[in-house]
Amino acid sequence: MPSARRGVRAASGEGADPMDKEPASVRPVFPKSINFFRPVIGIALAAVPLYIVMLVYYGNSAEATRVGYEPDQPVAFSHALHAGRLGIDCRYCHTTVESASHAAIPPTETCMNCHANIRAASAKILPVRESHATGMPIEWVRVHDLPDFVYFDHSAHVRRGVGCISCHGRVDKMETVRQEKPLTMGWCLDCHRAPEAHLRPPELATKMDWVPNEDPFVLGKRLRDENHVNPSTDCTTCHR
Amino acid sequence: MNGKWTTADGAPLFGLLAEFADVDALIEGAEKVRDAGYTKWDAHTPFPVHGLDDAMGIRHTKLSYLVFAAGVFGVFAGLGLQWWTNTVDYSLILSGKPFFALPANIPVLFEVMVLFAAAAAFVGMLAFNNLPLWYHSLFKSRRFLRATNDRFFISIEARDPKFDPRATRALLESLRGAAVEEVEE
Amino acid sequence: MNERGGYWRSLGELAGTPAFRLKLEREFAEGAVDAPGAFTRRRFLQLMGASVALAGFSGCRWPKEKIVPYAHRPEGWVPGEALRFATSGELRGCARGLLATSVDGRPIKIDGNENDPIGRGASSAIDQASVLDLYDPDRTRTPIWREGRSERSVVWGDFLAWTEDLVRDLRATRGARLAFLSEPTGSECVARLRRRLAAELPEALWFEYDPLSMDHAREGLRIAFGKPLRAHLDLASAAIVFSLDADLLDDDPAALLHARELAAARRIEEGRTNRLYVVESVPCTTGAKADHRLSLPPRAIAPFALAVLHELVFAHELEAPDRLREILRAREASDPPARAFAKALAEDLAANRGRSAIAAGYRQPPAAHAAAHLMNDLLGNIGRTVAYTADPDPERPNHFDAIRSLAKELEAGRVETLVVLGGNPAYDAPADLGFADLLARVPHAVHLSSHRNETSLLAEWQIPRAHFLESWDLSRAHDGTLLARQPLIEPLYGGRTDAELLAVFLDGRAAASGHDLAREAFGAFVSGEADFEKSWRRLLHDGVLGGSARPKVDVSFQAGPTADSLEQISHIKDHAGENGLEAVFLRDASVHDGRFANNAWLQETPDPMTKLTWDNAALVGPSTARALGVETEDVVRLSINGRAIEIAAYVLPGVAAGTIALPLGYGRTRAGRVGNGDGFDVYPLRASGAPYFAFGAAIERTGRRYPLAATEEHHLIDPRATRERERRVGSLVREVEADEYLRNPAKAMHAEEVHHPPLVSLFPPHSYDGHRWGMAIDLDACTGCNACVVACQAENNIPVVGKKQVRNQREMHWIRIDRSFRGDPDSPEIVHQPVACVHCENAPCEQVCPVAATVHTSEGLNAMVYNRCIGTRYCSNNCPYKVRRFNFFNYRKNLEPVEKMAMNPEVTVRSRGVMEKCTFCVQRIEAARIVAKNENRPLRDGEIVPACAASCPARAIVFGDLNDPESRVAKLHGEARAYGMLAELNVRPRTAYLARVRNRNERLAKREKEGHEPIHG
Amino acid sequence: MSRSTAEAVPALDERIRGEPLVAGGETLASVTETVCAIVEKPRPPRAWYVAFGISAMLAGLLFAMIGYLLIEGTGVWGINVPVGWGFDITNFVFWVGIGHAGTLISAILFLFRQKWRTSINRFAEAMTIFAVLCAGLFPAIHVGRAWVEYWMFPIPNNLSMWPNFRSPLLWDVFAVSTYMIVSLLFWYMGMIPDLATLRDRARTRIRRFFYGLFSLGWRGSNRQWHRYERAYLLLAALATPLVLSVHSVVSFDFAVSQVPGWHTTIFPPYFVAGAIFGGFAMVLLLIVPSREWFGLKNLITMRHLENMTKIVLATGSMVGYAYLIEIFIAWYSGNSLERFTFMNRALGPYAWAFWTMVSCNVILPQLFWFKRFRRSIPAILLVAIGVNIGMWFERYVIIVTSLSRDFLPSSWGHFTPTWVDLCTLLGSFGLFFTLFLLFLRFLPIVAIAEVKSVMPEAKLDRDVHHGQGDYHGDIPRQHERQFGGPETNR
Repeated sequence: MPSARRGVRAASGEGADPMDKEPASVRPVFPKSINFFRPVIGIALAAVPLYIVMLVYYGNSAEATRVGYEPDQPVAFSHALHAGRLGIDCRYCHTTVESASHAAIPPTETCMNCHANIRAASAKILPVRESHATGMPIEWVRVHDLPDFVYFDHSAHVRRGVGCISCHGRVDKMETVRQEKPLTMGWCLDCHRAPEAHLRPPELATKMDWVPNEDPFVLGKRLRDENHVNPSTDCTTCHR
Repeated sequence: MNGKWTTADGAPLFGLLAEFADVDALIEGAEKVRDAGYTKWDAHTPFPVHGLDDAMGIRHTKLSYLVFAAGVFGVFAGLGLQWWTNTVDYSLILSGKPFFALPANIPVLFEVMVLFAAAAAFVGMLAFNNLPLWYHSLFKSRRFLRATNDRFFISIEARDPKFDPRATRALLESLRGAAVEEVEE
Repeated sequence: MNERGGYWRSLGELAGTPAFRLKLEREFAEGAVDAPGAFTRRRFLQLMGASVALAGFSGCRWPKEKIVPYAHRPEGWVPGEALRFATSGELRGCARGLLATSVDGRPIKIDGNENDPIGRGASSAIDQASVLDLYDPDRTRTPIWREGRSERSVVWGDFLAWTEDLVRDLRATRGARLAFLSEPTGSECVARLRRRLAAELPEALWFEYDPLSMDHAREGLRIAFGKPLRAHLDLASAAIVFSLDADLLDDDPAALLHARELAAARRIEEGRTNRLYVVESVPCTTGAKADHRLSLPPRAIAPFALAVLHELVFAHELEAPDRLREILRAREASDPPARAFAKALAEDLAANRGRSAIAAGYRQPPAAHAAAHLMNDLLGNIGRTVAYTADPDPERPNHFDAIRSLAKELEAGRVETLVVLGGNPAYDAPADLGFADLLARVPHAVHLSSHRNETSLLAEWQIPRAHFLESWDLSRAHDGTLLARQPLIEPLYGGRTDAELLAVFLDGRAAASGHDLAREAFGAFVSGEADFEKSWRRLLHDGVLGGSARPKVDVSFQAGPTADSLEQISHIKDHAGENGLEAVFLRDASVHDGRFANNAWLQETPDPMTKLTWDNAALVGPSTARALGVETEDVVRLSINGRAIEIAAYVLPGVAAGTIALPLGYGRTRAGRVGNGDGFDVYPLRASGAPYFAFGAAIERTGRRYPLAATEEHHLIDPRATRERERRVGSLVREVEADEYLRNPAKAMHAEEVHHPPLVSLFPPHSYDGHRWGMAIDLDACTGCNACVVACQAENNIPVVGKKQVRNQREMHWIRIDRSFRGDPDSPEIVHQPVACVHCENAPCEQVCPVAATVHTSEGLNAMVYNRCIGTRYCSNNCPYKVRRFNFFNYRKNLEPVEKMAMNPEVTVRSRGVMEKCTFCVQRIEAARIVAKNENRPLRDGEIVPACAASCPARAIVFGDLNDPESRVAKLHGEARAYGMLAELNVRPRTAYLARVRNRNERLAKREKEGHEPIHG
Repeated sequence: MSRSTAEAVPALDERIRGEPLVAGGETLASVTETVCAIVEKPRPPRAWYVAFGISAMLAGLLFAMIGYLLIEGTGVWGINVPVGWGFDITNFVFWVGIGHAGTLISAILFLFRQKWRTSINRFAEAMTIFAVLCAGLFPAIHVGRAWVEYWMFPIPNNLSMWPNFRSPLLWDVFAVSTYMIVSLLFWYMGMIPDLATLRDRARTRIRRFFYGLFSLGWRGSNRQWHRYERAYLLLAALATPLVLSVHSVVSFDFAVSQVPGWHTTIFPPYFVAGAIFGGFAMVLLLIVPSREWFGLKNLITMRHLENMTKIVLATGSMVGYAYLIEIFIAWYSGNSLERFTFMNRALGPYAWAFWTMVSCNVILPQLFWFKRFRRSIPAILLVAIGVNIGMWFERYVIIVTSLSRDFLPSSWGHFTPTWVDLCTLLGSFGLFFTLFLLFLRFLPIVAIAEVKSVMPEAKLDRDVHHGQGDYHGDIPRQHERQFGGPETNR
């Protein structure tokens, strides 16, 4: 019996498939051209996921989302003028920077100390005069905005000789304040792990245009030993 | 390919296709074709037929070496990843354990190894087999539709140096139980 | 008027600008993370940012935040820096000196003031929780005027207008038909005004009522010494302390002082071991600390005092007047254990004349107090361990008489205007007076109250009462020391103090402000105008006027009256009577007399004994429960001569046979959204005649059940588990016998050791050079008072989860107090053990976290990084101590903005899905470190004090650097009593426990050993 | 007694001859026809619609529950402190376990040249894929903050933080995702020739397109078969240790921890045995109805079922042994915590769960000692269902009872599932069966090519004379075909 199933004749004789009676050729599922597209398809398959990954990665990176943030402020206050050309020290206005965690945004009074008589009439400082008169505060827009679960202490950094510019950039050259640095955890860690490059004599911390007259790393190394700067990378240093 | 041969109705010829009904005929046929010294030819079966490889004189694939290499790479990748992230880049004190201890790293290392090797096996198979190849001349043949069902085929391509329409057809028709047809490019 | 509006307005006033409000809002938009909603928003924006970035743009970020500086910054104000001010709170007429911490104008934390004569820097759970009352959103926000059914929110001016004619008439009638009902108060301002009142409106009546009055003690002293006095125990120098149903360590105006001194006098390492005998009906923290504890039904306690006197007089020949000898002759304790106890105790007392201290509890009848002081007199303790000061107000009738006579006045309609200064008489006055109905009939009632409670509803006027953090006042501590009270914040809802309201009835519109009243009052304490300002400033700075304590008075014992009173009690049968159960009315450790019912922190604080939260229950002893067929969570119908209530039962080991204990202060109907409907109101059973004990209580089962939320013994149903628990407790909560320990410390400790293989680790231990933070907890000092629990909650922004969640074991307290019983269930030994994260050096939690959200710092803290946590709960599963707490929900979703003001900005507010636990108050460590670094000096030992340690009255918790051999904590770790709980797991805990010391009297110890087989841990 | 001896004779005879793997005189064409017909039929049997309707509804329920969970927080479950893991991880381990039989059947049986696997491996592999899918779901949703789960993968980020590779949970992440991927490859690769078959038979354009697309232009070329088989063999060789590793790693979640009742060194082998056990039970549960509905009785014969019941019996006994040894060690170790834990399991508040587990996993499978039950469909279904219940409870017992009473009695507790817990569990079954039913409808549910390769037609007549190739097991039958003899049962 099994031998009955041998040979083409027998098989086609089964009539199992009607194909035999039809013309010998069929149209393939895909046209010949598709083979030329294989490389394209291949590349696409590889590239698309890559693109998405990149998109997400850069999308989350501070460079894409934060750096360069430069909102309009309610008062056209120019750091470039005050800190730069007039050379007023940061601490004149940000009084608590050496003693407290916040480098307090100055109260309107501070502005009026000078502007009571300097340019008192200028339209630019109208909102300041108003605030001073009414006691209503000026609502500045926050530029350097750390997440709420991060505890940063200005005094701890300034007292060790970490210059303002290390985190804020050359504010004395900014008409309106702009975020220069990513202020991400990774970025903080870089400095906490190797602070040398950012150390200067503490008394010069606020000096914007200061440049070391020797190799900053050599200096930094020395200052680090002198001022016992051993920044910690423990989580609890910033997260509580 | 070369326009040297054409079919009866003048279309460029892909090659000749011989259909067999069972394994024994196929194997015999394959041995004959092999002995005739053809190189650009192949057999088509609905399932892997054992012994056919010898009958066709197919050399052993290199796939295994590729997979092995991938596996070895996986080992180092897995180990390197763990060592660099947990020991070098950000070492944290966890449960008073050392920053690097092989035992804790073995599971991940193993999984990564398997992952790489397996991926290599699959991708390698496709690559070596020149797949995916959605279009192929043989798909034009109606009979060939049964290559994935219950029929066995031998195809000899026209670009084979020893190919000669008449001689080759003669050879194929001489094989037991073969039904031969031309397949155009 | 819009309530919120009112609330913000006052805030605005407080901070000078709306700046403040904006600041708040940004400060508490905080959280370890945002809930998904916000999260996806951020992600989306960032993704947008990404694609834009790729297109070459940048600068897309989440919405703007504002910085709003003052226009005129207040003097010395530094943004975000904490300021501390001395002030004082008050309870039961005794002020407590406190330090309030304030950030950006918000008081956020209360601590004890070092200068306070009682607290000496420590504080109680109630002190700690008081800051939450300030921000209670249910506080009444405006004066309310009721006319019939209609209520109107009005303004202070309207009330003044209303008083104008009234004050005129009063002047004319010399205050006739005017009555005041006040809570006991130590306020000097009120005292001054009362003197004026007596002079200017002599007809006006003044009543004083406290539902938890301690006047029995006062009366007892009147009997013993002929005049009302205040007794002061000096436990530091007492070798033997004998408490007759007195909770000296928790329920006493001097509790903090007692706890501290008792602990100090027990430092066995310094060879000091006192012995504490407690005879009581219901276990309390003092009973838990006792070296020997005897459960007796209330009625049997006074007679027991006589039994002891009998032993002293007849067995130990103490000199006593003949009449007394007669009364005492036949007064031996009748049942054997009591007799043995009395004999042994008398022996100890006699052996330590002048070095013992005896006190009776305020629930006990005056005679019992007389008896106690008689003992003190006979043993020559007076002047040595017991001292007396004059009563601040000798003339006043005792509270229960006072409320009774007020009721008579009201009944007779002789009162037209009733001014209720605080309190809640409609709820807590004795039931037999039907006070609520009487109050409703008063033509003009004015209630000064922070909440619109049961009483306010019946009054014509309700005036919002100022919180002490909003008030000016001068007030007297328990020992008479003068304490300052100054506001840290403008009254949020324009509240007024007692004195301010009282002044209105004297001067109408001309009434002086609280500030002026306080300064006036202070005038009496300084000589001459010259240095007034100086000493006023000094007072505000120190919070205390040095040397202003009341002088000790010499007393002479009045044999006659004492004999008479003892004669009365000598007729009481000391064995459980035939006439049914005996009910005891308790002050509740959480809600006191009900006044703190709306304080969520206190509601969720487990009771020191029952571990119940959010409820009270009828407490019965195991054997009594068995006899009655009652089980925990059964609802029973409890009736005492005619009046009846339904209440859930709770079986508590150690409650005396035939006794049923009823904590007061629950079942409030008008407490607020937190307090309404929690627990059961037992005031209806309470008669002015028998305020603390009631005979002939009857119980019947209703067959219904009521779910109770206790934080221990969840579902501990099967006996196997019960046995296992009791088997383990010995090694977890170690105890040593004093004499054994003194003979051979190591051996005494080893007794309880669990046997385990040598603790070797595969890896070399991590070396911690620099600091190595650690903690030591002295179980012999801890009283289980819960101060640390609430302090931690306040310091670390720990959320309240509510009864349902507690019942499902989701309570969030970072430090809990495990309570365990040993020995005979009807009179067990009780131990308290505070448990917080022990910061294991080989922390099991750390290695299992897939994202390294909990890791060790270089100083060995087991840090929990909320913003990294993804919430697998694996760490909690793997924590042998189960001290990790998980945010199963967003427990802050429904917080009102005003409640968020209580939060500590130095601690991240955890969001849903995040694990949290004790951090050793890392925020305090970091703050101290930065200060020290800025001053270029090393950290000093004791400079860093976690919230729990700061609050602890017994100084049981010590924190410091284990690497510094000189630090206190290092020394304590070195002591022989120190052991690590579950150290056999080789997790190397950083918290060492110091074993509890039992200084037993051999005679009794022998009996107990024969007597009891241990049960139930 | 007499009956058993009576039937002992054919039984014996049968063991010599070996029952055919493909019955009913199937031919190559008819095999193709049988399998493809299922897919090509315009409409499946009514039973399929009913089943699909129900499972789809349950799947919907699952997603509703997940939504609710993500909005409210994990508090909607019964979990608490101490019992931080409840149904979530129980379900995870359960589904991962189910996910094992698939790859095991395909890979390990393949390496052992167990030809009978060919008709069931496609089922099993599909089951694996869907089970692992369900399994993966639970670790993903059990966390408190699902939206930051990507932190568990070592992706460079501006926090410059990395996952902690010491954590067993992270090992899980790698093990399960690897297993998912490899199983998918294995499954898909096995399907390529069959998809080609479907392509070549397809009548409608859509079918031709999709089957054509996924068969990647397979044309049965022997040069391709050659590499294909090598790759398949390698995948099998890789998948085998992988299967074992995955459940070992899952068991590490517990074995590596501190908790008494978890901290047990025999967990890896014990878990693997349990996984195979539960997995096979599930295969049986799926195959028995399918072969009814789709007329595969000839391809999936009683012999297949019986072999599987034997494996169930064997692994079930291993599991039972593990239970015993655990208890023995707890006693023998003298560790009082361990002792209490096991006393508590057997006699504590969760005793009911423990005894359910024992009776379903250890006692019930003993039925399979008897051929009568091994070959009775109802018995097989009964045991299969029982074992699945039992295996779920095994995980429940291990996780919940151990956690509920660990070191400090003061923090002992109790876990009570909420309605969300229950609906989620139910829903996960819904998801699983929905996917499986779709598979039945649209893909070749039997490995056509592989079945053909074990059919008589696949063999060379001359092999009988010089035994080339690797034909094990069926030689007697081969021999019998050569020299005539009784035809196989028609």
